[in-house]
Formats: sequence, C-alpha cells, structure tokens
Amino acid sequence: MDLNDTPEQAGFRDQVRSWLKEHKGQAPPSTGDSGDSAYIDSRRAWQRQLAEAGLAGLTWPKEFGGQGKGPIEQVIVNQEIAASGVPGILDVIGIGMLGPCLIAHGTEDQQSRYLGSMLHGDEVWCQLFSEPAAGSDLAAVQTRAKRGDDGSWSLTGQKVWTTNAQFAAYGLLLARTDADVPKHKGMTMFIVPMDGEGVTIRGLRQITGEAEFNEVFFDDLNVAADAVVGGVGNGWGTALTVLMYERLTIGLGSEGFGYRSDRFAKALSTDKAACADPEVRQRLGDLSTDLLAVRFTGYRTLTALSKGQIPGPESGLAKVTTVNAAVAAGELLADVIGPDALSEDSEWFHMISFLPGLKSAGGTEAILRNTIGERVLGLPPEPRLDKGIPFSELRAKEKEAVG
Amino acid sequence: MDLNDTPEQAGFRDQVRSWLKEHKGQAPPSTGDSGDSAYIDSRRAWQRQLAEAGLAGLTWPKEFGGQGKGPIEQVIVNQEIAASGVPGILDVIGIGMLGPCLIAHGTEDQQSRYLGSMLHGDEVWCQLFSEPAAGSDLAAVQTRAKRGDDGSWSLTGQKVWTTNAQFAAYGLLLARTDADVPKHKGMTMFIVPMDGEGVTIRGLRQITGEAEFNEVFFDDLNVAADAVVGGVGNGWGTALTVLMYERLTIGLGSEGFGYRSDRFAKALSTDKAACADPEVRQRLGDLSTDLLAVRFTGYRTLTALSKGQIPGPESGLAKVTTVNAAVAAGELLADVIGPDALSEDSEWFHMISFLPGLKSAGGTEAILRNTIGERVLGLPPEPRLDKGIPFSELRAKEKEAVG
Amino acid sequence: MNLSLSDEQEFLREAASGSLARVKTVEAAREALEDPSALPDLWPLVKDAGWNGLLISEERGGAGLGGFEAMLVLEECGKVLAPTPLLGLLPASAILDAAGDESLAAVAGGDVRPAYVPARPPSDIDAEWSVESVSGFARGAAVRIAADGSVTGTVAWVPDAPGADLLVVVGVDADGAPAAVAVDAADATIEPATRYDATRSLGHVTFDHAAGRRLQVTERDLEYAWYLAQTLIASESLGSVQTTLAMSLEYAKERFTFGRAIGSYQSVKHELTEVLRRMENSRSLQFYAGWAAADKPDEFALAASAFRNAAGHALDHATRSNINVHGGIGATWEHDAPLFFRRAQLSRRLLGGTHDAADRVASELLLAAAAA
Amino acid sequence: MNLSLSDEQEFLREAASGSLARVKTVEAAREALEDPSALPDLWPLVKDAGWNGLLISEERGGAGLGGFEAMLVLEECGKVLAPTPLLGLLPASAILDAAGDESLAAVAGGDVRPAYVPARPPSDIDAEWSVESVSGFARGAAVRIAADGSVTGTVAWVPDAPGADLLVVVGVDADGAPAAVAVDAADATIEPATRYDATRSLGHVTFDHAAGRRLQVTERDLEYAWYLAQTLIASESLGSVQTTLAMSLEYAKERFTFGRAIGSYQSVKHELTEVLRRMENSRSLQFYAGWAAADKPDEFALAASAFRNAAGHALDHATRSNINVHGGIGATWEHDAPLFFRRAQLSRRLLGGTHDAADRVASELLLAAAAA
Repeated sequence: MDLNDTPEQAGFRDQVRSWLKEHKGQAPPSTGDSGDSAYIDSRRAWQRQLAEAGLAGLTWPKEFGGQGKGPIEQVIVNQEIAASGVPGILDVIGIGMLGPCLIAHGTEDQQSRYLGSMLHGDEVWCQLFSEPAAGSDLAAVQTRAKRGDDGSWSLTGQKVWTTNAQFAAYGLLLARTDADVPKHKGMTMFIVPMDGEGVTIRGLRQITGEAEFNEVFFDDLNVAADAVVGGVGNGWGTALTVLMYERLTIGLGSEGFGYRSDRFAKALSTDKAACADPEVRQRLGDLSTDLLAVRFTGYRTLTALSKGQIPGPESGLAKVTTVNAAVAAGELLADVIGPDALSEDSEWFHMISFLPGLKSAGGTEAILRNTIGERVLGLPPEPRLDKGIPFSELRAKEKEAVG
Repeated sequence: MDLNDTPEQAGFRDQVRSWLKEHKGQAPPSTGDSGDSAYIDSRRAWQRQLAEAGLAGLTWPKEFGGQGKGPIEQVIVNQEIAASGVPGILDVIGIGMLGPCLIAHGTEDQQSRYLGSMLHGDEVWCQLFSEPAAGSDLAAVQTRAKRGDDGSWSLTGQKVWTTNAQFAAYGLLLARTDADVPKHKGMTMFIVPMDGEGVTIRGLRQITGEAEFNEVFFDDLNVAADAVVGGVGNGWGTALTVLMYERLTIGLGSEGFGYRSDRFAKALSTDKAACADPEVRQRLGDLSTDLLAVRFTGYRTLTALSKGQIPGPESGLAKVTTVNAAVAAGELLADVIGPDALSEDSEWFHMISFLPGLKSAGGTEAILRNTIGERVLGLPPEPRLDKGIPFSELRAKEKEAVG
Repeated sequence: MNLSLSDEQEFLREAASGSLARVKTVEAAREALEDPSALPDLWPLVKDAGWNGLLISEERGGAGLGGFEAMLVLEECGKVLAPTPLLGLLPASAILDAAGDESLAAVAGGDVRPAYVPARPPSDIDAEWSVESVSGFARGAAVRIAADGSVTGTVAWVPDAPGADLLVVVGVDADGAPAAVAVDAADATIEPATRYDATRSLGHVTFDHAAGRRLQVTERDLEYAWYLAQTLIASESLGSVQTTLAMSLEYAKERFTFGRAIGSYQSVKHELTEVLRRMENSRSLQFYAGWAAADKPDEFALAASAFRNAAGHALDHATRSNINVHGGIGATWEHDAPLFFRRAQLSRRLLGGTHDAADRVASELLLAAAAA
Repeated sequence: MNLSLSDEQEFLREAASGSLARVKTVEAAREALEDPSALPDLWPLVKDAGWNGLLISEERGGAGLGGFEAMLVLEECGKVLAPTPLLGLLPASAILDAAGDESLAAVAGGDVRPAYVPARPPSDIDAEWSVESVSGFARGAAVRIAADGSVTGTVAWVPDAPGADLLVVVGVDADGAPAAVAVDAADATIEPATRYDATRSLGHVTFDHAAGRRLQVTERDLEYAWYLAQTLIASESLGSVQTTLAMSLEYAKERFTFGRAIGSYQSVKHELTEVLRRMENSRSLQFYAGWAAADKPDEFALAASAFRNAAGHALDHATRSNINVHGGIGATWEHDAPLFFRRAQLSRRLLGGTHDAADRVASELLLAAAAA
C-alpha cells in the first residue's frame, strides 16, 4: 500500500509542475461567464498552450497528437493543475469522451479532420445524446435521421442537457435511423455542425437561475453521408464507448466535485456555538466520514487504473455518496448560518440549489443502483417489457397507456 | 372536531368501566407464559367472563352471541380494559378475524358448532395461512388438499408464523386444491382440528429466544367434506375477508403496540447528561413526533369507522411509522444507557430484538408500499409475471431459474 | 370521536381555495425571483375574505374563529405559494385580541396591518426568552421593554414585517419577565430580508428606544402566539406538500422509461408512498394542534411543535422527491418544482426552525416525565 | 499510487481465513447464548498463528507487523464471529512494545495474555482523558495512577479483560497527564459483563490501589492504542458486513415471490446496493487508516475514527437489511442473521461507540480548521 508516486511518476510530476509555474501567469481565471466569448477565447488559447506542452490528451495515442501515456499521468496533470489554481482544458467532454470515441470508431478522414483542432481548442465539441423523453433510458432517443436519395441525412429532433453547446463547433449526435426494429438496434451516431442550418441552441436555466446546460433543436439539418460514426445501425455500441470513457473521465476527476470535508469544517469552525453542539458535530462527523471514504475510493480506482483495469459501475456509488454528503453539508451549513446561507451571494447558494438536480444527472440514483445490483452483485434483472419490440410500437403503447 | 364521546358512548363507557372496577379482582395477570396451561386456562375463564358481560364480540351480530354494536364501542371496551390494567380476551384472532369470516362465509352448521365456544374461550382458534414459501405472496401456498372417494380431504403441508397454535382447538387453513389453474383460483379454506392425527406443532423461537410463533406440520390430516368454508376453489376470496378483518382489528387496536413517546421520555429523563444533549433531544423529538402523529392517525381511523367506512390500506403506513420510530427509540435508549440496555433483563431487550423481525410481519414494508402506491396513489402496478399461469408451471419455472 | 372538519370549516377552506385560485401566485413566485414587483398584492383579497379579523372576537369586529381555522387558511395559501401577510398578522392579532387593545377595530377593519415580532418561550434547559439571530447558530436575546413601554433590541427574519403598520413585539421587561408592546412600524427600523423564496416577506426589525404601548397579556398569551405561528407555518408546508405530491404523481403516471410508466417502479412508488406517509402524519398532527389550541391548552406547545417538525421535514422530503421523480427537468427554472423546493428550504429555518421544534417536543416530554 | 494488499498481506489474510474455518464459530455463537461453555477456546489457534506477537517488534520475539496487518486479521475474525481475545490483546501489546516492557517475551511467546484497559484521549471540547461508564450517557473519569504506579478507578466494558493475565491500563497521573501501567490481573477486580453477543468477552475492571508497573510511553503511544482499537473493532465489523451481504445475496437470488426472485425487485436490489456502498466506503477508510497508521500519524485519529464510524453503521445497516430481505425467517433463533445483528448492536456501543467516533471526526476537522 503506497500513496506515493513511483520515481517515474515523480519525475513527470516535477516536469508538469515547473511548466505550470512558468506559465501560470498566462492563464485565464478558472471561472468565468460561459456566455462571454472573450472569456471562452481565453480558455481556448490556454487549452492550446496546454496541448502544445503535452498536458492535454495525455492518454490519446501519439499518432493523433496525444502523449500515449496512462491514466495515472492524466491524474497527475489534473492534480497539478488544480494545485496551481489555473483552469484545465476547456473541452473536457471532447478530449475525455468524444475524441476517444472517434479514435475507436471514426474513419481515418474523420480522425484527421477533427482530432487536431479538438485537441488544440480550436473546435470545441458537445455530446448530443439525452432527449426530453430519453434520459436514463438513452436507447429511447426519438431524434430522427432520414436518408435522402443522395445518401445525405436529414436530422430532426430535440436534444437536452447539452454542456458547451453554445460555443461548440461540432456535436456527436445519437439519432434513430430505423424505428421498425427494437430500440437498441435502430440508432446511428452522427457528427453534426453546431452552426448548421436548422440548429437552434437555447440555454436551459437551472434552479440557480444560471443556464448550465442547453437545449438543442434540429429542424431538418442536412449532413453528408460521411458524418456517420461507427456505421449505420451501430449507434448504441458507439454510444456505449462514449459512456465508458465518461466513467473513466469521472474516475480520473477531482475528489468529489470539490465537496471536501475540510472546506465545510472551516466554514463551521468560526461559529463557536455550533462547534460545541453535539448534534452539529455528529452531522459534520457523519458527512465527513463519507467524503473521506470517497477520497480513498478514488485512490482505489486509481490503483485499478494503474493496473490497466477500467472502473466498473460500482464507482458510481462514490457519486451517490458524494452528492448525498454534500446535500447533508448544505443542510448543516444552512441550519447553522441561517437564511443568509441561501442568499444568492452566499458561498453555499449554488451547492444547495444545484445538488437536487445533480442527483439525477447522468442517470438517476435508482438506475445506478439497478445497474450495480445486477452487474456487480449479480442480482436478477427487472422484467423488461420493451425487449424485442419495434420502437414504433413501443411509443404507440405508451401513448395508449397514458391517453 | 371532537375527541370526546357522544352521550351514548359516554354512558356505555361508564357501564364498561364500572363492570371492570367490580370484576378486576378476578382477572389473571396481563402477561404470562403461553406454554403454561394453568395460565392459559385462567385467560380462557376471564374471556368467558368478559363474553358473558357483553364485553367480547362487540361487533358480532346478536344472533351469534355478539352485541351487534359498532367499532367505536369495541374501541371503548379496548381502552377501558387497557386503562384498568387487566388482560383482554385471549382469542383476539378468532374473535376479531376468524369468527367474522365464519359469519360471512360459513354454513349454518359451522356457525352454530363453532362460534359460541369461540366467543367464550372454550375453543381458541388460529390462522393457518402463511407458509415458508408463501409469506407476502400468500396466494403461493403449497399445502395440498386432496379429495378422497368419500368426499373427505387429506391435508399435507407446512404452515408457519402461527400464533396460539400450541393451545388452539381449531385452525382456519388455506390449502391448494387445484394446482392446474392460476394460483389465485385453486385454493380452498378449511376448518382443521389442531389435535387431529397428522398435526405437529412446533414452537418457532425468535431472536429474543422466545417462541412467539409456531410452525405447524400437516401429514395427511383427514377432514370431512363439511370442513370447507366458503366453497371449494373460493379460498382466496375467503382469505381476503380474513385479511380485511385483520386490518380492522389493527385499526381498532392500541396506540402503536405500546410504543409511546412518554414512556421513552420517562426512561431518558433520569439521565441528566442525556437530557442536556442536543443530539439526544433531536432524536427524542423526532421519534416522538412520529409516535404522536400515529396516535392522531388512530383517531382519524376511528372517525372513519364511526362513519361506517373501513380502513383502507393507507392505515398500514401507521405501522411503518410506529415500527421505525420504535426502532429509533431502541437505538437512542441503547446509546444512552449503554450495553446494559441489551441485557436480557432490560426493559428494552425485547423491543430492540423483536422489532427487526416485526418489520416484515404481516407483509414486508416493500409490499405495503406497493399496495398503497397502487391502490391509494393510483400508480401503475409492477408487471406481473405470474398472471394466468397454472400454479404447477410457476413452481417448475422457479426451480429451473435457481437450479 | 369525530376528527373531521365541520361544515363551516369545509366552507372556509373551499372559499379560501376559490379566492386564491383567481391569482396566478405560482407563476408570480417565479417572476418575483428576478422582479420583486411581480408579486401580487393579496391584501385586498385577505380583507375581502375577512382573514385579517379571523382570530379577533366577534364583539370586536372579527370572525371570532380559532387556531384550527387559521391553520386551514394557511394550508390553502401554502398550496399555491400565496404571498399573504397572514403568518405575521394572525399571531399579532391573537395577542391584540387577548389584550383587548385599542387597535382591534382598525385591524379587524383592515385599516391597520399588524405583524408579530416573535420571541421563543423558555424550555426545560433554556430559561430565557430568545429571538432569531441575523446569522449564526446562537439565538439572540429577547428585546428589552422598559417600564415606559419603550423597546430596544433586534429581531431577525420577522415574517411580514416589511409593509406592516403596527408591530406587536414580544420581549422581556426589566425583571426578565415576558411582556408585549404595540409599536408603530414607523418607530422601528425594518430592513427587508427576503431570501431564496420571493413569496416570503421577511425583515430584520431593530428598535432603539422605540415608543411602545404595553399590552395587557399573560405569559400564556405570548406562548400561545409563538406556538400558533408554529402551526401556521406548518400548515403552509402541509399545503405545499399536497401540491408537490400531486405534481409528482401526475408525472409518474405519464412518464415512461424502459417501456413502463416510471410510477410502476418500486423506487418511485415507494418514494411517493413515503411522501404520503409524511403528509398523513403531518395532517394527523394538524388535528392534534387544532384540538389542543381549542380544548387542551396544556398540550398545545407539544402538539404545535410536533406538527411544525413533521410538516417542515415532510415538505423538504416532498420537494426533493419531486425533483428526483422529474429527473433533470424538475431542476430547471421554468418548472414549478424548484419554487416549492425554495419554499421548503427557507421556511424550515424560520421561527426557530424545525430543529428548534424537535427540541421543543423533547422539552415538553421531558418536563412532563419529570413532573409525573 | 498502489492501494492494494502486498503478497505478504494477502497471505496473512488467507492464512487467517483458513485457520478460523476449522472451527464452527458461528454455530458456537448461537449455542453460547444459552451455554457459555459452548464457546471454543481460540487461544491455541491465536498462538499457533502468532497473532499474539503480531505487533511486537521482531527483536523482541514478535512478527513486527503494523496496524494494517492487525486490521486484516480482525476482519477475518469478524467474518465468522470468532471469539479471539485480539481486540484487547493487540492494543495492549502495542503499548508494551512502545515501552519495551519486560513482559514482552512472555507475551510474544503466548505465555502471558495482556488486555488493554482503554482511556479515550481529549478532544477539541473535552480536555480530559475519559473511560466507559457502567451505565448512562456521561463518560467516566480516567483511572488515577499514583507516583508509585498504583492504580485506582473503574473502567467498564473492557474487551477481553476476563481471563487476561496482565492488564495494560491507561489513566492519568497526579498532574492529570496521561500515563500507563501494567497491572497483574490478579490485583484487579474483573466483573464479567457479557451482554447480547456471547462471542464478545467483556468485563468491568476495578482497581483499588492496585500495584502497577509504570510503562515508559509517550502520550502519542496512548493515543495510538485508542485509535488502533477503533480500527480493530471497525475491521471486525467490516468482516461481518461481508458475511451478511453474502447471506442476503444468496437468499435474494433463490427466494421467489409473485413469480420473480426477490432480488429482481428494486426495493431489495437497492437495499443491497446500499449495503455494498457502505461496505465499500468502510473498505476505503480501512485503507486510509492503514496508511495513516504507517505513514501519516497526524491523520491516524481522523482516519481511525472515520473508519470506526462508517463500519459500525455499515454493519448495523447490513444486519437489519439482512433480516428484512429474509422476511420472518431471518428473525428466528436458528438462523445466522440474528447472531450478526447481535454483534452489530453491541459492538457499535463499545470503546466510545460510533457516536464518539463521529464526534471525533468532527473534532479532528475543527482542530485542523482552527489551526489553518
């Protein structure tokens, strides 16, 4: 058991650290208004600098401009960037999840056309999977792609929960190309231009009042035949690759979204009455226990990664723990501080307001527990009523049931 | 809104109270060893006295020896008996649930043969429904009844969780008479003699070490054709009547199994350090809030009963609240008192040990929440995989799945 | 045994529901987060309905109704997040009525709007009357009322203080004994303090030797006002739970995933059954509080505190479940779910909060155990 | 980054598992509830395995292993409810080893069995060392150690005190400073105090000017012993969680209701996922505690307390879930589920309990925040 770097890792860390020390003066602020194009441009430029220094796309193969390194090196970069207080790359989704999917399933033309500009921040990407009626049940996407006589495709439908859409150049979109086969079989993945004709992007405001996501509407967007990634009808398999890299990205990510027990303890420590109250202390002790556990679960994940294993679904349990512990922290802070903790200018406003929605982001806790119960614990699945039924008939059934 | 008796109710209450005052000297102790036949005999005698005074079978029609009164009068009797510190009737299950079922579905012969001696405590009854493989899913009973050439029946199988079996004269038994039809359709209800040949009764010890229930084994017990209650193949409907009276009996019952907030507060009040501890106080406050709510939910149930309504499944929520609050009370008491709270001679030993099992008595919390979600909230049911399939095929499928 | 509403109570509830339905209060709750002027002025509606005189004796021009009726009205307000000034007004009017104060005719007539400036009674382990602090875990000292009736001190997070004409202030006199005075709002400093839930009017009220008119009330009257306020905010929450549950149920029946309505899954079904359980418990305790207010004053502190505790937690749970059941869409600005969530988060922390209510339940039970 | 077991650690764990498997410890746990003589004597097994010398330096005849290795052994004991005297022995041997005490050879050789008589270190809000009380919420005062080494006082619920030869007692000297002495068990009064879980040997230990040998240790050594004991009882719990979860899973797969295996229902599936979640969190914190014990002494108090808190609650939750999943049969005498439930209920309340461990997590974090 060893939490320290190997000599090689320590050497790499030193390298990263000294590069950051030298260049941090050129970095933009870590947070800014994502609607401000000057700010976004500064983040693009910073991503380019990181990429040129070999600090972006660590795990991408060298032939695509990456470093061909392992996940531990990616973690080292993440840690050093966080420690130095500068922002990381702008396009986490592209570089972490969509680029690897293009590397796995894209054509050579697609790889040479898109990967370089993605890596350097010139073209940011977004993920166009979720829909209003296809959240946890992603295979229920209704966005329709119709093939024209010339082989090009026309896309119509609505996507939702799209991060970065407002300044993305391209999106990877999951669409239904055949409604007459069972739902997992009739989907195809497309590359779509976000400035194409028929694309409308609308900010989706959250409880906080901020538009942290977007809705994206497609009204007869035309894309060429070479926009297909991974083959027609293979959309589900291609999507699973993205989801696998999503888990990996989260596994490599920071400790629990920045919800750290020391931060909460610090906020409480100035209130002497609260610090002496046994009930406050139990609550702080319990939620901190959970957050400390998550930190070491992260180290266990890294251990697995360093042995070449890919994090299993059980790593999703860390998200459950983190979110619930952070909710408990918000509760405690608001109880101690009082209504001012809920004020828009409070340090805790965003966390308290954002968490209830975060609980269902990336699949609800219920879906996650189903998956883990079945794949990790080996419990039998729920009866599936949608198996083998053509997608079009499923929809009709649902409408009938509600009508 | 009025928690007081009407003048008629007050008059009845006075009557009951003065009878009890006069006769309480003749009452046996409220608790005793159910394996001690002298104690059980004293309880039988006391039940006879109560019955003769018109304080048993309040809601039974007069023609069957009852009082033809409403549920409120039954509650008044229950309350006065509890207040005077004497035991109530011995055969709560017979008089509350099984007798009413015989009144509803029995033949005239059955009614005249059994109801009188049931009411007077001469013959105690037990309910033989649950089986090791048929708990929440009662319609899965496997005890088999085969009809002989002479029209008599032979019963073979195992029942479990049977209260009072060790001193009962008769039992009402749900058996499968036809395994080739779907499971709800092939059952029949029987009256069985508990001293019959082929009947074996075995105490079933609980966590506490006490045998609070029994297992009952039937090995080729022979009963005559007139032992059938409610007609061959109608067992499920007959059972539902018993279950409806079970809900009613619970609705009329005491406030939450004797788990009262004042009792817990009293136990804590002597520990000054605990009384001054904010966390102890929050826990006491929260669990007491729940128990106080249950008390008034009981009054709401009585209001409904007095208007001729029958308690719906939502009254089961009071059980959930009570059990969980009592678990919380046990936790708190053990935390405050320390390991001595777990000692066998502790006032709290039985509660702490018995509650985890009680949670699943009478259907697990999950089944209860399903039922309430569907019948009260109108949510759609789970897909049922056993619908319309002959019972014998169901069993075969299960075996195959596990095998 | 009859724990149901009388015909008059049913009528009061329906009338409240009907008149509130004429205003788009939920939409206004959203708009007012960005533009406070979007809040409707419900004062004319309150006066039309006569709720300002609800707790004032008939001989003084009021309706002469009791605490339970007040709870029923607040429950209807809570169902639609209606920004009425009743949480501040009703306990104030109860104190004024107990004192037979000269302002009663004007209050009953709707010409003067009073607001209650609360103080929390002592408990088994805290001998002092206390008030909400602006910030932090410790409670503040009650305002001091001098022999001449003048008042000094600060009470934070006072419901409906902004815009009130008359402040009915509970504090302690030079001997530490509880007392109450009526203070012209113009003689106090009221700093508006709306947070998170735009429908909840709040203010920090500061008195600096402000002239006050001593009210002839008993300690019991002042305790009653505190616990009445507990039952009113609890009733609002109970109303909000009902709307929230209805919203969840509708969605759970019409939303499909993996080929089934989501309400058919145990995780959703059981979570909504839990909302029902908490709602029913709160309802039962509302009956307890209503009964105690009228017929069992010795248990009112216990009943009101238990009701407050149950309803506050029920609403927190219901609004979180509602967001969960709706998935991401339930956490968006345009949805109603967040408005009820905001209501739950703020309300639970006012007037001592559910935390203090739970402590008070313990206090009452431990006092009774010690006395037995 | 390598948070996995070394080959030696894997071997230690497998050896422990193998030797414990030769005794029917779970059956004995049930029988001993009615007949204490049914408990197997595992002392020969402990000596054979060399666990008595696990924490004693190699030059003093021990194995020279660390806290993490001790946790691994206790985890295996917890899986099968093995009544070894290690919870009392190991912290005692750690203190003796720190002191270089003369008894070490005999302890390492298995001729003398020591038991730790614990005292809890001060926290941010409690300046005193304290001990378990026989009954009630308040903690007791630490035993007093006179200048001549003689000891006076009572410590309740001391694990493995009955039958020990040597008591390693933590207390305070005349100046209130922490100190430790070795006392011959014959010079103390040890009242056996087994409750609820027959496999847990406990005693109330009373000293009345008992002769003691001062041990040359630092305050840090005595803190270490307390937190080591926390990690050992936590490891036992973590082991018991694993057995309990396996039992639940097996039943959930083979038991059918309404035509489906019960494990296919979300209520069962999600409950067992929750057991897994808590188990994995406890596992992560065991690594934290093991790492801190060896490499990060400043965080050992935090890590050990967090581990204790998580594992104690995990076992309580797991054993209750196990009974739930099994339905009524899980609450019967002949089933194994109640034995693990008994283990959970008692263990959670020893050595300060999970309650104190949670408080200690807060204490460590608040101290760090104040120092930052």
